[in-house]
Amino acid sequence: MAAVPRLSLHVPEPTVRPGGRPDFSHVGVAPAGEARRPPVDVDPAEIRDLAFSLIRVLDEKGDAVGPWAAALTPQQLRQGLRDMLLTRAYDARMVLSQRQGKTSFYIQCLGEEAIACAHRKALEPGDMCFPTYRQQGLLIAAGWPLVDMMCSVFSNEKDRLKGRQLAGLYSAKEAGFFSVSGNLGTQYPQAVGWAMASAIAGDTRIASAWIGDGSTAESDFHAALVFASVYRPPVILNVVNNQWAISSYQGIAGGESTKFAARAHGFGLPSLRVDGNDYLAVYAVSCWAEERARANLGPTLIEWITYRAGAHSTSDDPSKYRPKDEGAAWPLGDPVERLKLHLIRRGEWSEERDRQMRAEVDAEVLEAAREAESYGTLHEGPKPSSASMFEDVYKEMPRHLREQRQQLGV
Amino acid sequence: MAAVPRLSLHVPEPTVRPGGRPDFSHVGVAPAGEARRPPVDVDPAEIRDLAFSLIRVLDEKGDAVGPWAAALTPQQLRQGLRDMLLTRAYDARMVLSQRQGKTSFYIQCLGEEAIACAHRKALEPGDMCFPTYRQQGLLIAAGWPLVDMMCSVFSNEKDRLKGRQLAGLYSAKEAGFFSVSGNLGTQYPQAVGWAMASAIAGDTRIASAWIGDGSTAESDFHAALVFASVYRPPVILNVVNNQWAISSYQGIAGGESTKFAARAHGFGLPSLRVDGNDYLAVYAVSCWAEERARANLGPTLIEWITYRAGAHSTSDDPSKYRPKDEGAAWPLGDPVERLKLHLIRRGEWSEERDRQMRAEVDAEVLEAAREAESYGTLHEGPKPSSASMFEDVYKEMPRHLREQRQQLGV
Amino acid sequence: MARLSMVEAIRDALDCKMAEDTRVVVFGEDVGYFGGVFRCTEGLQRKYGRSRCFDAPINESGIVGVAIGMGVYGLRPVAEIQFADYFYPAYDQIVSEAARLRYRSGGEFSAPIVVRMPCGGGIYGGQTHSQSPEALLTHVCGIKTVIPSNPHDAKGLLIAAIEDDDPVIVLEPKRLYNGPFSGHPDQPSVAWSKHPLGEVPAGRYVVPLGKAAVRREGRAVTVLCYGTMVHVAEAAASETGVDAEILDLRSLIPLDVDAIQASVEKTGRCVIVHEATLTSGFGAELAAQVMERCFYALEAPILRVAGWDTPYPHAEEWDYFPGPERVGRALLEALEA
Amino acid sequence: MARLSMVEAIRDALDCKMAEDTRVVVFGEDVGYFGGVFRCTEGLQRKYGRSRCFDAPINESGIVGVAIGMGVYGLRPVAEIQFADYFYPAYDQIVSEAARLRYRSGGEFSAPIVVRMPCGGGIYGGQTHSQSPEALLTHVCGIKTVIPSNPHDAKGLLIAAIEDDDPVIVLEPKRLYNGPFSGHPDQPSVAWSKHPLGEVPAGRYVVPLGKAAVRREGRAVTVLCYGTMVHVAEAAASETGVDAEILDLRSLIPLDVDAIQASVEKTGRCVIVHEATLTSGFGAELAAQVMERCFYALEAPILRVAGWDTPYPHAEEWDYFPGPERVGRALLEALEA
Ligand SMILES: Cc1ncc(C[n+]2csc(CCOP(=O)(O)OP(=O)(O)O)c2C)c(N)n1
Ligand SMILES: Cc1ncc(C[n+]2csc(CCOP(=O)(O)OP(=O)(O)O)c2C)c(N)n1
Ligand SMILES: [Mg+2]
Ligand SMILES: [Mg+2]
Repeated sequence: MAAVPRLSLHVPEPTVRPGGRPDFSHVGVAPAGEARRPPVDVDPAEIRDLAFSLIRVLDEKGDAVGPWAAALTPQQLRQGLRDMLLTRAYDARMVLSQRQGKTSFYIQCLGEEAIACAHRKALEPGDMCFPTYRQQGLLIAAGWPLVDMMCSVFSNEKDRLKGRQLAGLYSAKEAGFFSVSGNLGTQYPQAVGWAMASAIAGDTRIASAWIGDGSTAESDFHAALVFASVYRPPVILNVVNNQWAISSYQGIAGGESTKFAARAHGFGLPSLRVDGNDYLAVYAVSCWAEERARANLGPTLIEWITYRAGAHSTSDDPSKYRPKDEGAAWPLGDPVERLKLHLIRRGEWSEERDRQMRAEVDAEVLEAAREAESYGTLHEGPKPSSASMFEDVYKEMPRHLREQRQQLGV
Repeated sequence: MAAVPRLSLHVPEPTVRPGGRPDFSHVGVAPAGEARRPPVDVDPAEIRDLAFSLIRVLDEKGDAVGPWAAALTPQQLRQGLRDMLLTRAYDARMVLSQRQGKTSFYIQCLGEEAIACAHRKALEPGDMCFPTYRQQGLLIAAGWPLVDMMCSVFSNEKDRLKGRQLAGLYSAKEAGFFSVSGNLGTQYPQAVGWAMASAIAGDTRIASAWIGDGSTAESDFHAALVFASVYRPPVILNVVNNQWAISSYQGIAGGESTKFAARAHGFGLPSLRVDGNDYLAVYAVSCWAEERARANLGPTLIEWITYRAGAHSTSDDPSKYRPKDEGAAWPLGDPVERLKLHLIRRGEWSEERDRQMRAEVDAEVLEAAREAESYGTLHEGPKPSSASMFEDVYKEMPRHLREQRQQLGV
Repeated sequence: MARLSMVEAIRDALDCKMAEDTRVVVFGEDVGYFGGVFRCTEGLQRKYGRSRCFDAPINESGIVGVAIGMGVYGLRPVAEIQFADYFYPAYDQIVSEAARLRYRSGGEFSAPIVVRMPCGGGIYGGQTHSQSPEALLTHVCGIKTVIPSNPHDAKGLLIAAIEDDDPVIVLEPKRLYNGPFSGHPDQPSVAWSKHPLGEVPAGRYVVPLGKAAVRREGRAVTVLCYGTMVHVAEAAASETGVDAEILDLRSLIPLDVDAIQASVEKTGRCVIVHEATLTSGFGAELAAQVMERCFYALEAPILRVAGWDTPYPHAEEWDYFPGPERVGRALLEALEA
Repeated sequence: MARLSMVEAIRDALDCKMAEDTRVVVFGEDVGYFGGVFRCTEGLQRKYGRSRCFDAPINESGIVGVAIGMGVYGLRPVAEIQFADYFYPAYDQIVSEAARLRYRSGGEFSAPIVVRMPCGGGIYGGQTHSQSPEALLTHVCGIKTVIPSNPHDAKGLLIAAIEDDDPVIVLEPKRLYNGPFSGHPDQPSVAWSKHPLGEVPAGRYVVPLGKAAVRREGRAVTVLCYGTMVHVAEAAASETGVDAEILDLRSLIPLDVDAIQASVEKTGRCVIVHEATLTSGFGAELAAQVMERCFYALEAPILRVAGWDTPYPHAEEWDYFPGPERVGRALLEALEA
């Protein structure tokens, strides 16, 4: 027998680390308008290619092109721009608040605003999103009050979550926003279960599930896909590929070998890979998946390609593991700037109006922050009562918790 | 807005239930010899079609045809036949022993013998299999002593597992057979980890992981595929699709929407779908995957198509959930009969020699059973000592277990 | 009144709730067409249709995860885990999700789910068909855990669990499915039809969560137990002639501390029995609470009789099982001390 | 001797074992290039190469599952779970596999793995960055569980864990990573460089598994504690002036029952402190064992001070945390009884 060569372990590494030159050739940026738009009742086996292409609507010049160019009114587009700007301003303020010690922690979605903001517009009241901590855009685009969100970030006396949660783990049933878990991936099968329930009940409401690229590695991602493929409930399975999971690049979750969108193929589910920094593409593809779900045609998996432009969280320093200028090299641009360009190109926007809108959203955020701070921040002012700590463990407080509350003397 | 139709839940059902006419059209039986044989260093993206076809070598007439027809010597083929017959005779005896109360439980692999028996021949000494409870053929084809296996089935005084395990949960390190777990799927990431270790150590040994169609639904299947796709260790990922998981047909694991082999595509891994009742196909494909692994080309997933011809276990009565005659309609035949036909067709076998071999293996099993029974059976004769119950929880017995052993007075 | 086996009583509870409440859906591995490997859901799919009783893929995390989603939607899912030994893959969904959802959402969302799982040994099931993981559940705030010892309670507790707005885990001692079990494997098995607690009222009734039952009154020593061990303790008491008071806890969380305290204060002695492994078992919590609440009434150390701290072995089952002999010895020891 | 933080001591232990034993490999989420979110593995990838220290996909079950496979192969994997709060997905691999493998294979296979996980609160981490799941580990036979309270022990226990042939879970109280913590969040934080137990010998040494340490001698009451609570108990003793004997258990399984018994027999009183939720916590097991072993020496009920039976809240952290005030009250109560 010939001498057998020694084995060695393959450990994926990003093409570049701090000090190196950013490289995003693996993103495979296709020209806008190129990817086809199949009918919603297409056989999933027919569109496997769409997991490897990239659906884009907005081209370099800011024109909306190709079959996915959606018929959004100028008013809708301006609202979209405003939602994204508001999300960004809100994030900036909360990051600042964390630095000022008004909360312990914060997670922004800088650079990823288009995905949640545009997706939300494709849903109906009563639909339920099962988001991650980076989908605050869903709430903001739904018009949810900033003050309410901030009260939760500050864990103050008006925090509906009674101070129990870290910043960003909102819960807003009325807005179709399921309580965010700190545990990655768990919400994915829950969303599938919610959608199954809607189907069992003969309802018309659909679910939308959210997960990050890194978290697709979690086993619950598989659990969700198995149940989704077996029972075909009305659920949209969103994967937000922002290239990073804290310090691990997408290759550590399996993104080196293939595209995350392709995960759906092993389950016979249709899957689309989409430019997540393109408000129009996000809206159009979300509507397509929504229509499928609503028509009882079953789940759709969507990989949204984007870039986490900021740190993972306020506890993180990305300069330790990726080049500082990597964001500038990101080939899909900034979702806010791209939508702005489109509006200007359509003659529906101007630098002047843009400045005005930015000033407006800043003022709105500032005012909300002032109000929310008046209800307290993490270490100052009014807080949730200590006694409330014992509530909601169960619907009725059982005896042992009443005893413990008494022991604490509250 | 148009009235939205009400949703409904899709619940997969097999095409037939007791009383109905068996239907296996979904198996997609392709003619033998049709599927192509790519080079082992093929780009996985090039062979996605092989997850949807069916690699077969033995045709209806018993001829070995096509690019996967392996160069097995008549001697090897006769040995293969003998391994399968021995496995079948062993199983039959153990089922009988269970009925006689010599053990509490047994799981046979009737109809699936070719997979484990032929696969084993593609491995080298030192390689490690991480089997399920239905891969006794791996041990038998490795020439492992039947008496040792039986002692474990009978939980007697010579049981190396000291009476601790249910029948079928063997462990035989020397035979490259990892301790079988009663928990489904857990061994899959372990096999990947073992293979990673071999790569880290610069070794040449490879791992072979086993799972059933129903168990691919388990989350650990995903965990294994994620790690396999990221680190590309030398592991063969076997999925034995015997159509059933106790009473649930493969559709309940997601097999209605696509083929299990396609699960690999979401991970960028090569995948083959193979006639598991065709000894020659199993051997050829196992060798292909083994060669890839050994050459550090990484994992291969193989879906073996077969049929669980017997009950799930001695505790099961399949007539409750599938037609009694379903097995007779199984389109891929009986692996033993097919190999026998091939040998006869090659002029290397005869009915007479076949009868003789069957008598021989029956005698071998009987003799082994007599010996094993002389060391005790579950309720009669010598047994493992009660004191041994406290051993092996830890390498050294800690004080609290010594105290408990004393309390038991042993 | 009808005499039912525990399997029939469980099925009856599901049937009763499915009939009166369309929100109740039942699923799990082999639960649909086949009716479950222990037959607890037999006939339900035929009666209520495939979308209310169906087979689930073999993914326990998924089973509990989708149940949570269904509960959030507003249904009342009853999921079966085929054996308690296989619930670990679902542990994260139970602990991090079902148990915490109401709390973390400030009461906005909740998961009114029931997870049924056969538990316990005595059936030669080996280490993966015999476990009693209750202590891994009782440490988790936000869920309730119950365990019946007879058909009457099995039905009443299951109905109470389905109606409860919090997640409830129902552990079903599989050794009791078809009849009570004294812990003497060599004695002929008895059917529930011969036992008074095999009498199961028709229709809806509940055994409230959090209420223990005195199975045998006595003055010499209190035995705290649940599930199969209730019958073993009864056998031990009658075989030793010790005047034991036997409390069947039925519900572990919430726990009936009043009943426990009342009994131990009366007897001054306490023996705790469970089948799960000893260390950090639920018996430890019971011992700690008895100590805290009844310290000055205690005349002897509290004794624990439990499974040894080893995996549940196959052939050595009866050396492992805390049978009437070991329990009887503890009763006598408690009296001597 | 060098003064190291607990993070540095842990890194030093890994470095020391990786240098002397090529079988040792280290991995986990963000563990490779970046060096871990708590920096415990910083520099190891650069020093030992990518195949001995690397990032893992975010799949805790996979992390432990592949570690088991590596251990079976013959390596000595040290896996990091980023927060103990995230170990539940790996629970099945730990409980059903790592813990049972040696037993079920009759000693033929074993999984000599180490799983490190930061645990405990006091850092405003909210319910998913604050948990102390030790009781969910101590109930599982076949694994060992240790928890250091200082850099010296952190290094010595981790080396002992890596050298141990059984699976060992190392819980690392993250509140202690950079300095001891008395439980007074308003007092300025102290660095380990100011603490005698910040002295960490260079090179290999072990703190044996199963040996407690007396952190403070006393005659009035025994305090059983571990991890962060050791420092809280010290603060409580000095603030109340109670002559408490403080035992730092260090290793929960195996447990140093001799040290416990000797101390409680001396003092006649016992207070147990842990940060985990009370019910079915490891304190219950300690209480039960003290009761069983020292019943006739006990002059007062054993008291438990623990986290309340709620998820770990964010803003109410200091109401939740069993700080020196609550511990101090228990010390006084134990004396009064
Ligand atoms: C079960 C679990 N494991 C680990 C973590 C720690 N953690 C929090 S965020 C994160 C990275 C997630 O990355 P990704 O899914 O890509 O989402 P992104 O942060 O990029 O939006 C990790 C590892 C966790 N919260 N839960
Ligand atoms: C974690 C876990 N869940 C459930 C079971 C119960 N169980 C044992 S075998 C089986 C069916 C497995 O089917 P499959 O994977 O197709 O293998 P086959 O029996 O057909 O070989 C089930 C559900 C188990 N052993 N472990
Ligand atoms: Mg990410
Ligand atoms: Mg099967």
